[in-house]
Amino acid sequence: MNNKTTITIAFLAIMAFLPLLADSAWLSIGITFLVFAVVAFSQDIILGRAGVFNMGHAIFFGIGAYTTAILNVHFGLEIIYTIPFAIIFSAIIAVLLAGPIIHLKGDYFLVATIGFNIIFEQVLSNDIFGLTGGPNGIFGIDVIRIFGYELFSDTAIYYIAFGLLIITLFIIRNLDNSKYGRALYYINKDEIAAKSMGINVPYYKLFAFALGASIAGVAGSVFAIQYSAVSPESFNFMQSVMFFAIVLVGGSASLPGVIIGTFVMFVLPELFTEFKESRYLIFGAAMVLTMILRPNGVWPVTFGNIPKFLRPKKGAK
Amino acid sequence: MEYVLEIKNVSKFFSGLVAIDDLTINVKPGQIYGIIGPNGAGKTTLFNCVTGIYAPEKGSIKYKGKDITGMPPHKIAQMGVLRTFQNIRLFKEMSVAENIMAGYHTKSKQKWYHSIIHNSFYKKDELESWKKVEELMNFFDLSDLATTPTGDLSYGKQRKVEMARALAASPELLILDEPAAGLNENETIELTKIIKSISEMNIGIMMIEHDMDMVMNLTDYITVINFGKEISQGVPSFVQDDPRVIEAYIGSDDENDKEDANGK
Amino acid sequence: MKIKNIASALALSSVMLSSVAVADTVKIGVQAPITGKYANEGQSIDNFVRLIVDEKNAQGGLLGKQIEVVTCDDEAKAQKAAVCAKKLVNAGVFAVIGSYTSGATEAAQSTYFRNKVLQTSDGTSDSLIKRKYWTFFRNSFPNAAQSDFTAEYMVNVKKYKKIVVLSDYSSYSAGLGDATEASVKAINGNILFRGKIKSGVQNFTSTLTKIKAMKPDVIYYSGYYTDGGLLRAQQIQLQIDADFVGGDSNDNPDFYKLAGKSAAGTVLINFPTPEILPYPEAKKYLSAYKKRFNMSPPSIWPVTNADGLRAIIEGVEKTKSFDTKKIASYIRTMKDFPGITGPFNVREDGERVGAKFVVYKMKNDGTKEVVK
Amino acid sequence: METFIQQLINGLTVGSLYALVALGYTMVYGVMKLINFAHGDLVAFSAYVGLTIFTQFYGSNALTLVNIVIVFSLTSIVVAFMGVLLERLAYRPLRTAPRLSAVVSALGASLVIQNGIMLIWGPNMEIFPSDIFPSTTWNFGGVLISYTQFVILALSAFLMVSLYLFINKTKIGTAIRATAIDQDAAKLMGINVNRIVMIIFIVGSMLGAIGGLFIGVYYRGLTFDMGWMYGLNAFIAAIIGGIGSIPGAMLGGLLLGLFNAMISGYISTEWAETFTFILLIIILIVRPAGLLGHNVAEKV
Repeated sequence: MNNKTTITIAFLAIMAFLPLLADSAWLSIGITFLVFAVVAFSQDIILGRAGVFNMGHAIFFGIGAYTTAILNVHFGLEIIYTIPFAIIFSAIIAVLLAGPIIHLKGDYFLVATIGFNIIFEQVLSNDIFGLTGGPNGIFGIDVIRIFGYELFSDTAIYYIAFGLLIITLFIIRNLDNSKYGRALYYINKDEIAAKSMGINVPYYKLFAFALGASIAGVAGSVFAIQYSAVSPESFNFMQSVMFFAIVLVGGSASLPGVIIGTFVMFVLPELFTEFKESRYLIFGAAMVLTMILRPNGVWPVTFGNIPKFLRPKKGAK
Repeated sequence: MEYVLEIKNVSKFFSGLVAIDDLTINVKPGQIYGIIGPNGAGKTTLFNCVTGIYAPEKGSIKYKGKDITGMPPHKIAQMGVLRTFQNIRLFKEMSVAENIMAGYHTKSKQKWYHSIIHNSFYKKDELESWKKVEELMNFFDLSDLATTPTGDLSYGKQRKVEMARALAASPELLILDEPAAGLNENETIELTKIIKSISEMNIGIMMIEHDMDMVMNLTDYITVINFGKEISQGVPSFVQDDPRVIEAYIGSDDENDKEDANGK
Repeated sequence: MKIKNIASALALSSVMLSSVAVADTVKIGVQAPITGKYANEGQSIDNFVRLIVDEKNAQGGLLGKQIEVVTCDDEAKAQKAAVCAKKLVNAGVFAVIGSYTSGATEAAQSTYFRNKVLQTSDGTSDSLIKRKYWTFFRNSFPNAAQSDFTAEYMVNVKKYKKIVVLSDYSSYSAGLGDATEASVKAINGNILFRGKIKSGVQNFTSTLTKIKAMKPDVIYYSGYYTDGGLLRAQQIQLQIDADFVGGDSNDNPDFYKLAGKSAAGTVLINFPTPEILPYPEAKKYLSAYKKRFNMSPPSIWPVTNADGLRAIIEGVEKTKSFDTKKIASYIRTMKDFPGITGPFNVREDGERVGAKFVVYKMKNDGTKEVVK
Repeated sequence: METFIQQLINGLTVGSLYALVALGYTMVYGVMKLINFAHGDLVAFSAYVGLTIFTQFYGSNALTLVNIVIVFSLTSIVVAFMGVLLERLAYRPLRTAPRLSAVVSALGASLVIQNGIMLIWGPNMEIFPSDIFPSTTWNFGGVLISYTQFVILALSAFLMVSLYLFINKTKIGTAIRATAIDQDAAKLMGINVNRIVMIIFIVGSMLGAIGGLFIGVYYRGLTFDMGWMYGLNAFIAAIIGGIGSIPGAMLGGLLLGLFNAMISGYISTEWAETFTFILLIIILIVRPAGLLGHNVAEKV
């Protein structure tokens, strides 16, 4: 069992037993942590793996949440059936938005995605087609029913979010060990070399977008279920900045890195409410300091993920 | 089909300046074709045109009889034209095995959903892929370094990894941009053997090289260019004694200097 | 980190368990923006609640039990409000005062409803009573009441023929703007233009230049003073010859600072401010507040919340029980309960009825006079 | 027609503010290839500093020209110092680090300045006195220009021309341009890159400070998070003009101001920002180097 597996299992074990110890208020912080961790992992596919400077990730999170809210509240669809739509819509929107700009380099891409996020906020606030509910958002989302059981307790929602996290980690593990996942790393590390090895760069970048967005979309659905409400400010540009910073402060494509990042950005503020006034100042300073001391993040990724039979025998060299 | 690569009257300009001017080159399968010339002659620009990084303004490039002029690099690579870079472009943080795996990308048959669900097809394909990597690591004597990040390797080893990576794609045309640059004498001898044995697999090889001993030893045919223009063409012994070539090289810099036009 | 998290979670939950076990106190929650943009309002709500609770405790408490106040900061954010609701329910409160903004109130409503906890809020959004939760009643007056009054003033009193209605995008302001547009149309007034500005962009000249070409009689703005003051200043700078009427959130000293000399002539429609409330309870409580906290409440909203709390206390004492269902239905049947902000009457759906408004006009020297 | 010209004036006024701020972005990007996300917050900071100096030293009495010049100069110096400090602490240690690290550091620095302002001056709106400039307004056949607007337009134009001359006609300007084109080559030519970067931050911050003061004087209301919005618009302006290009930033600022005014005036205030960003994205797709920038071929 390698280091990474140990950390993953230990983390999941702690998270699995948390509801036994925490009361409802802490449970809802726990749910928020799980949901945001999933979103951060999905951003990590786009930013950390494919290396695309995506600063509009809150859009896909928001598309998922609003898809669930709109289909449930306006069209009366059961929550559970809204989730496939959340996945598909998020992926489609991701490809439609990123498609025309996928060839843009670094900073230019980043700026374009900032633009998309601000347009997205405005679309939500302007109550487009009378669907998004304007600045109020949408209230009164139903509870989730699975096989006729109503799952309204926080514990139930916690385990839904926890299940989603496990699925996300499973997908990421599979991705990292596949042709597509490796292609993303190659593109990230050297785009020209990747191209010259026959990798269709825009195609794989869009694949990363579609996959990342659809995971963020499901997380959005769970978010909508948790609060039984959605509103534009949860998906604004500042949220995207947070998801962007989480990945890079924690460490790109690194599981513990993303967990640490999410914990610092979303859970610590709940624990240290007395620093509320100055907490963004402290965050900002921490972001600067982390980058200076550890430019690749607190816990950078390590490579060398190859089958056993290829590993050199110990003492061979 | 006689030629694996046919470059016909190709020209490339950069903001009005001629980088390569009306070049015509034909490469046969299994042939080792040398491109030489002083710094800034446009040799790497020619390679960039062949591999699709640049699109030439004039002329045509055919690979196995098919026109590939202006095609995107990944399509050209998928067809079987692979390359190495003058300033080694490996995925530095990644291991030797993972780097070589990059070359196998076009051969792997995995679909997008195999990155989410691993079924038996995936397992078979993945095993085949890594077997190929293993084979290449053995061929290049890199097995002991399988997990080492390529950034930590010596120059000579890095050059070998880059060639192994290109070979993993089973190319029919291999383009080597100064493969011996920065290598010591022993490494150069080893490299010469390797290139020779690659050409014996009926792979056409095109190479830029400044090490004249190596070029004269290794290549079957040579084109000499200067200021983007062909100044001589022929078998090594002919080119070597061609007065135009000697003239072009007089007053030029040390032969190991970086070619400025090619940049980083 | 993780262990510390669990440990503190454990510690917290055990504190809560033990405090629930003590039976001779009852708990009342305050859900308000203690920090953030509306911190002064939120803190004042908390202050006022504590003032009234301390008074009650000094008199022997509620049905013999001492009242304990539990405050949760929702930062005026819907997401935080949902967490607060759960925290307060867990702390064992039987009633919650707040929150200040409609959005934060609405996000918490269903949690209180499911747990049978009373909630009263000053939020003015019409949607707050849409779901008719029996646990909820409003202690202020809805946008609809203000918009009817405003429409009446503009169309029938001032006889404006060409009315421009502007708002920002916030739920409160856009809601009041829409309601005013509807109220004006309902009494056959003429809306020339209904527009929105983005709060905080500071430059409204393009919108105003466009409006200038329409030659309106009046510009009504339903947003906040931070934008209203600038809107007025830029209106005067562009020499748009129209009256300016502002909704309640324009009534703030900073409006005049921002608009400078241009403020003169501005008309503001608001609930009566605390200083001019004519009721005996108002004199008593506001002087007590001033004495204890050394300042006046920043607006009427902490005061209406105080009335909400007083109504709940009245309900407990009259029904002699902490059964929230009984208290809620008692509050709905009270007739003219003497509130600090005037007679307190709650309709079946939780709406407070009997709204009173005041029309102010700004004078040259920055003071305001009551017109109506 | 009057309305149209009035909209033009409205647009040019706000456009010249954008241009002043955009210059800071474009100069830093030109030399360091870094989006200085904290620049907008420096602009907000300058407005607060200016306000504090105004109220501390002069009360709310009407100000003489000399006093105004002193306040503007003092503020510029303070903000320039902050700019240099920002570069030293947050950017210089990261000059050789991965690109994204510097981006995160810039975002962090932006948070620090923004919330520092909040801690110093409080979360509530601070308000500039309304009588810094006379409230005169000139009427040209129905088109109105206020005294303040005139000062903004005139002084911005003056500053931009001065900067243009500084960059193109002085030795330091030449060194800045050389560093922007190729830092390594500039170093070999004996140019002290650290010094150039410092000059860039001083000049950029000073222009931003003047912009911030104008914002304070013209719009009066200051909020601690206002820098973000001006920064974003100015940054878009820099990209429209071609980031790295100084005349581009000026042109981009003015065009963006005009574009915003025309959209809000003639099409929709509801969707004004959406139109701005659609314009931005179209420019990025069609002409990524902006109107006055030029494309650099990818090197292999």
